[in-house]
Amino acid sequence: MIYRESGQYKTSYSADMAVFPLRQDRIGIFVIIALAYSMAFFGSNFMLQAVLIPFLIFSLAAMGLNLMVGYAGLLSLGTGAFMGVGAYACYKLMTIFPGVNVIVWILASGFFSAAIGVFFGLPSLRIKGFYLAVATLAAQFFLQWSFNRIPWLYNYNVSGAIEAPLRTLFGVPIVGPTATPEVRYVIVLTLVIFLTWIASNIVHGRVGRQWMAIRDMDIAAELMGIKLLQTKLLAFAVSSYYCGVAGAMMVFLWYGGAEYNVFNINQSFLILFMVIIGGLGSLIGSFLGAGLIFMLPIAMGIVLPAIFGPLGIRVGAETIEHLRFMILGALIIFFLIVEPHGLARLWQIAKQKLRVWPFPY
Amino acid sequence: MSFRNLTIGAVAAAVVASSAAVTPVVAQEGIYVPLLTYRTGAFAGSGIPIADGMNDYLTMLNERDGGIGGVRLIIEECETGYDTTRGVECYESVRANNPVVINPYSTGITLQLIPRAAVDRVPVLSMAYGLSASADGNVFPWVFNPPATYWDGASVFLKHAAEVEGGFENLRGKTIGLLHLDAPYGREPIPLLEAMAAEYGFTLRLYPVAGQDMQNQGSVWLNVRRDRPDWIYLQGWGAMNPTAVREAVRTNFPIDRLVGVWWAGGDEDARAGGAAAAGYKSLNFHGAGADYGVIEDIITHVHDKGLSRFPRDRVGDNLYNRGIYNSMLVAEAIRTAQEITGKTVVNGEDVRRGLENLNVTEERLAEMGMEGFAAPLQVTCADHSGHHAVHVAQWDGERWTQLTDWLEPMTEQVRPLIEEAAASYAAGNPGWPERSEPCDN
Amino acid sequence: MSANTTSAHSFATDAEIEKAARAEAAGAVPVAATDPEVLLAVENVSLSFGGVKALADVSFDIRKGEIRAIIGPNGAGKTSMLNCINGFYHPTEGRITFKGETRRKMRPYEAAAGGIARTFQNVALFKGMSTLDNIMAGRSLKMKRGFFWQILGFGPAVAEEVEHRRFVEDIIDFLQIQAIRKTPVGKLPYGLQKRVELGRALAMEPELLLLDEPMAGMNLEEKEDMSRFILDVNQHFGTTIALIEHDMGVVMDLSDRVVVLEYGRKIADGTPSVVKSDQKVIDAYLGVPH
Amino acid sequence: MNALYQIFIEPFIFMGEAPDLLIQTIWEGFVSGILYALIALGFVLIFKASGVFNFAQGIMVVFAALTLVGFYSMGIPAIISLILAIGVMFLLAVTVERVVLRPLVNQPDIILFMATFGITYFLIGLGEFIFGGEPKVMITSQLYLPEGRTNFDILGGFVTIQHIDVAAAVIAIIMIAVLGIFFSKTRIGRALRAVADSHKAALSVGISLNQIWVIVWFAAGIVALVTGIMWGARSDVSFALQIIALKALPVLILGGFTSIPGAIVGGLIIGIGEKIGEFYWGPLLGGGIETWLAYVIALIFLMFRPQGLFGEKIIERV
Repeated sequence: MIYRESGQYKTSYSADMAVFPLRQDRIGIFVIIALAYSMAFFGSNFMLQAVLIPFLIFSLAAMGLNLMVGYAGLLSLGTGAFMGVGAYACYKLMTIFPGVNVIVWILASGFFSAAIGVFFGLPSLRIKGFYLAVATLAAQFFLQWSFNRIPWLYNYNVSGAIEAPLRTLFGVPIVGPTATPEVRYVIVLTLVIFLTWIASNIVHGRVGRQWMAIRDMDIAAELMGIKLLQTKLLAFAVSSYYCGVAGAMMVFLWYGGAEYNVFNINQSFLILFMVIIGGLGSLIGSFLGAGLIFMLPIAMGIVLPAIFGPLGIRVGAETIEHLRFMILGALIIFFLIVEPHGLARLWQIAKQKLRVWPFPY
Repeated sequence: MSFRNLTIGAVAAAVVASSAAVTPVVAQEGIYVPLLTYRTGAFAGSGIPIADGMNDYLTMLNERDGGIGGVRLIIEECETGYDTTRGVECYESVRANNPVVINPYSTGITLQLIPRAAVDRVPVLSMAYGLSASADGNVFPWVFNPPATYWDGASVFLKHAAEVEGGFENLRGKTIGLLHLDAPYGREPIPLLEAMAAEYGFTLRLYPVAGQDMQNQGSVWLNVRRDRPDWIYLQGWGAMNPTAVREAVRTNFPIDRLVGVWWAGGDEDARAGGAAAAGYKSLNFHGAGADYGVIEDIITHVHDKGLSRFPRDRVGDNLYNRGIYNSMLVAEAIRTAQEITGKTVVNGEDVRRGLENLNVTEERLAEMGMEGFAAPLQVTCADHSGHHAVHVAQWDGERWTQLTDWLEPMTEQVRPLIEEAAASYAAGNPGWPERSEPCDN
Repeated sequence: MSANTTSAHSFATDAEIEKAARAEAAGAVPVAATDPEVLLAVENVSLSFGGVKALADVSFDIRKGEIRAIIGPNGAGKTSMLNCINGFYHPTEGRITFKGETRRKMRPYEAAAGGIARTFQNVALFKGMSTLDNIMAGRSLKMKRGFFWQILGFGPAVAEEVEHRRFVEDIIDFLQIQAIRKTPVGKLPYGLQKRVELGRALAMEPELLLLDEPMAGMNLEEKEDMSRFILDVNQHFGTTIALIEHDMGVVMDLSDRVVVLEYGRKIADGTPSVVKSDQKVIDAYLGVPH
Repeated sequence: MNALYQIFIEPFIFMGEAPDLLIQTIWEGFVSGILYALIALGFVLIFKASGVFNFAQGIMVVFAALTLVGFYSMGIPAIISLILAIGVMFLLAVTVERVVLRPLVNQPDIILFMATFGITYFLIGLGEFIFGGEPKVMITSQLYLPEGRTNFDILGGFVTIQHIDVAAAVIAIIMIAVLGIFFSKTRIGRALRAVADSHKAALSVGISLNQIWVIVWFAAGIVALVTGIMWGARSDVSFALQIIALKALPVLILGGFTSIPGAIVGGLIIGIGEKIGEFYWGPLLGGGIETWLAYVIALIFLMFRPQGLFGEKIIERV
């Protein structure tokens, strides 16, 4: 009943092109953001550190990959590595120029991964589909190797790992062991909201249309004067930028340190799955997918023993791990078959039903 | 459409479940001892016996003595898959139930937790692994790595090599290879070996093996064939060790000159080489085999009650005993903490003090049915490792047997390097907290 | 067939007459590429894939403002011809002159920028996008604001968006597809898809519009509508049109001049009336063995 | 200058100095190349007939081997376990066809590709769930496969050749020959080729796609099983192998997705190339370049010949 658009007339094209044409949607999004920020005060440390911060960071990475796979139709298996580039770039920047605020560097590190992304995107003019996927595997393995074998990247630490040194904003520690989850959460949240807003501007504008055009029918797009290479490389760049920033945030605002195999191929797959399950070509889907896939093991770790424990069946940590893999695989197939547009589509359907309620059609 | 509704249902359920799940379980009355283990992935081969060993000893304490000081232990495993990322996630999830001590069981994870331990006030017990420099208690008050560090281990290996060669002077001009997992764990001994190479004039060759190529060491061993090293020190883990032993046999490398760090001493590791692997050596700081009082207790109180998941016939495997030894340290630390504080339900800060005053004497070992199983061990505020003696064990084709007697590490060389490294670590992390914790001894 | 023809007559008669007049004036002989009246000239173009010869030494021209039909039996190389014209294929021999400038190799981008738009034999719309977005995509070349304006949610890029939206809405009105503005084109019936595709081409404000079988698989009414749109485009926007069509009736009514291909060769060129009575053409269509 | 020397001169000098090592290296590369080729073969079989790019092939290898060893460890005789394992691969083929391929028929290739990711993860979970995560030892002798090794003392050094590797090579050759005959001579084989050329045509002459799919996936499953045995005999059976199995992808890029000889040649190029590269040039980069060399070779290759060694040029139509 509340969710009605009747009586809301769009009197200008700009109003019609708005991301949230419905007043209810606009209100809704504001409520969500407000709630999100309030979590900083109500959420337990565990909630913030082990659930919300990673969820947001994964959402950002998934969004980045989605721009490429979902919008531009370029399949990439190198997400993990591009995140790594962001992380290591940020590490170098903040250790070389400790004076500059770390948030600047986190945002700047994305440009490095963007550059690398463009480089590995160059073949995308000649090749498509799985060929490109294999090309991105080259990026994955080569970069992962570099993180490990180029000691300059981790300042010659014996351990080969990068640790987050202490950094502050207005005197409050935001990076490093002493930074509290609350502070880091607020920063992550703000950055993610900001970048999401930008992403939505991109995909709703000319660039987004061009990406979808080459995704749906590249030949037609080319004959309409869309330059394929530029457009694809732009997709690579933007996507890698988002992944890079996500990587930098992951290391410095979540883990507090990392070694090269944090950015391994499984990371790439996991994020790809978030995109698939969340919904190809949907920003909100990136969040939903990240939520589902990241929560899954946590949920199972607590739900399954609760169910089977009483029955005397002991559910070991490894069993949960195995089940997680099986469920993940099953979910992917399930979604590809039942709803290729993923959770996002379900979300829309739900909204649609609500819109026309009580009429069932 | 119905299919679609089904989907909506399924997804809704999943989401609800997950959101419900994220409220941490509240620890009930007891001492919460989380174990970060790995029973999956390429390292499961090494991880499973250790996990079971740790579990079984603590369970035995619960079953036999009703816990420690009358307080039951709450044991919870978290699967890390030896993956640093997942390890940190595990740490986050267990931290909510205020654990008294963390056993990361991965040097990579340990390195991530070192900066946090002090902040979260949870001691990290990296038993004979982790950051060697963390043996400096003045810089790392919250991190412990008894009974010996990797640098001690490497020095003992050199001692042994020198002994066989007939004195350190004979090491001059020799080539010594370090075949290591290309991860923080594998790289740990490099600085010490380099220092030693400079001092004793042998050439050090590094043979890194990337995690994903652990079972594909062909090229590495071709390099070994090219360089013809006189000794190889194996700092491997998981599937890397059996493969290494197998390849050594293949390439006709003199097997008794392949010496593994204590983590390369799994029964399965050696068995993989077949009969030809007899003679393979590995460092060790506890006994192998099942004929110890403590293990009899475990069998009666855990296996016989069907509380263990470890195959009965493999009890006494080297890494299973390793797990027992680790749990023994945990238990002793808790017990000491109880003595110091007078509390029965101790917390992380108490156990930190417990670890710092750890003193396992011969008598105590005898009480625990561990005489001959382990050597006495003591930890101090300044020295969180103790740099205790270890011995070289040899694989006779069937089981591990103690080859040498207990060899003291070359502490006089190792210790300065440790303090140096600790200092540089602190320097490398601006804002590294000064030790504020008081010392009880 | 015949039914179509007559019916096409019934609505296009008046157009018919003046066309014929124009055609007379023009004469049916190809003129040199330098003639300012000539928008596009194809000279001795040959195209072959490996052994297969798709086009062999084809020459013809398209004059400003005319409707030029390319006909011929299946596999005569009509589509290949269009592909050459907008730079998707590169002729192995010969040259193509567009607006006075000659180039052997041309990127599709240059063709589009030069003002050549195109629809496809089997619809090549962006299936995942709405009608609106499809046509908006046609404006890509006209939208000049850079990426960094795009990422802002306000300012010139948005203003530009609105301005082009206006233009697109006009096209939508012109093609009478207001109702399906926001529907994903994948869901539309074939006839409408063809219409949207035309709209997308028009959005490029082309000087030369290439239509590849715009009426294939349409029913009578749809054909009539489409024919009307084509004529309107030609007359109101003064767009030059080259179309491939199988429906002879339509071709005869719409086009000023017709070029006939068979097995990649040009066998006839001239006004519909001339071509219709050409023996080679009749043979080609009745399939006389040679 | 010195760098150039190290890159272009030194390795070759060393090759000359220690020919036994060179031969050994090539042999190592040859053997791993054979294994890559076998995995690639599985890809090709499936891609030819169903147009599906089966990412799960690598996992099927491990899964098959794990099933075999798993059954044996349950006390079932080796040969029976082998038969059971084949049975499991058949079940897998049927299930995949029913659960994944049939509902997804006519979907874009990329969707099917991603679906095989799902299969991959599901199989990993299932395999470890049933048989446990720890690496297992392949039952080589029980399957009457040769063990041990022979040292040839030649060229002032020696070359070690493991009997199992020789066996692997032989079996691989036999299997390829069998497949070749199967494709060209048998009715089903021809049907498969028909399907590969055009699904519609195949349907029109009354070939059931579903059956064909089951058959090819089953065939790929058997190839996987054989590969798994060979591989497991060289190093333990565990899902750690999956990363190495991914190397079959660059092999495909070189060989083309539809060409069996392509898979073989590609496999050997990648196998030998990466071993030589690692051994002679790896040290210049600090070693470990094996992990990516194959992919980079493929990437460079793509720039010049996107359709692969044996694929023919693709003409785009509108």
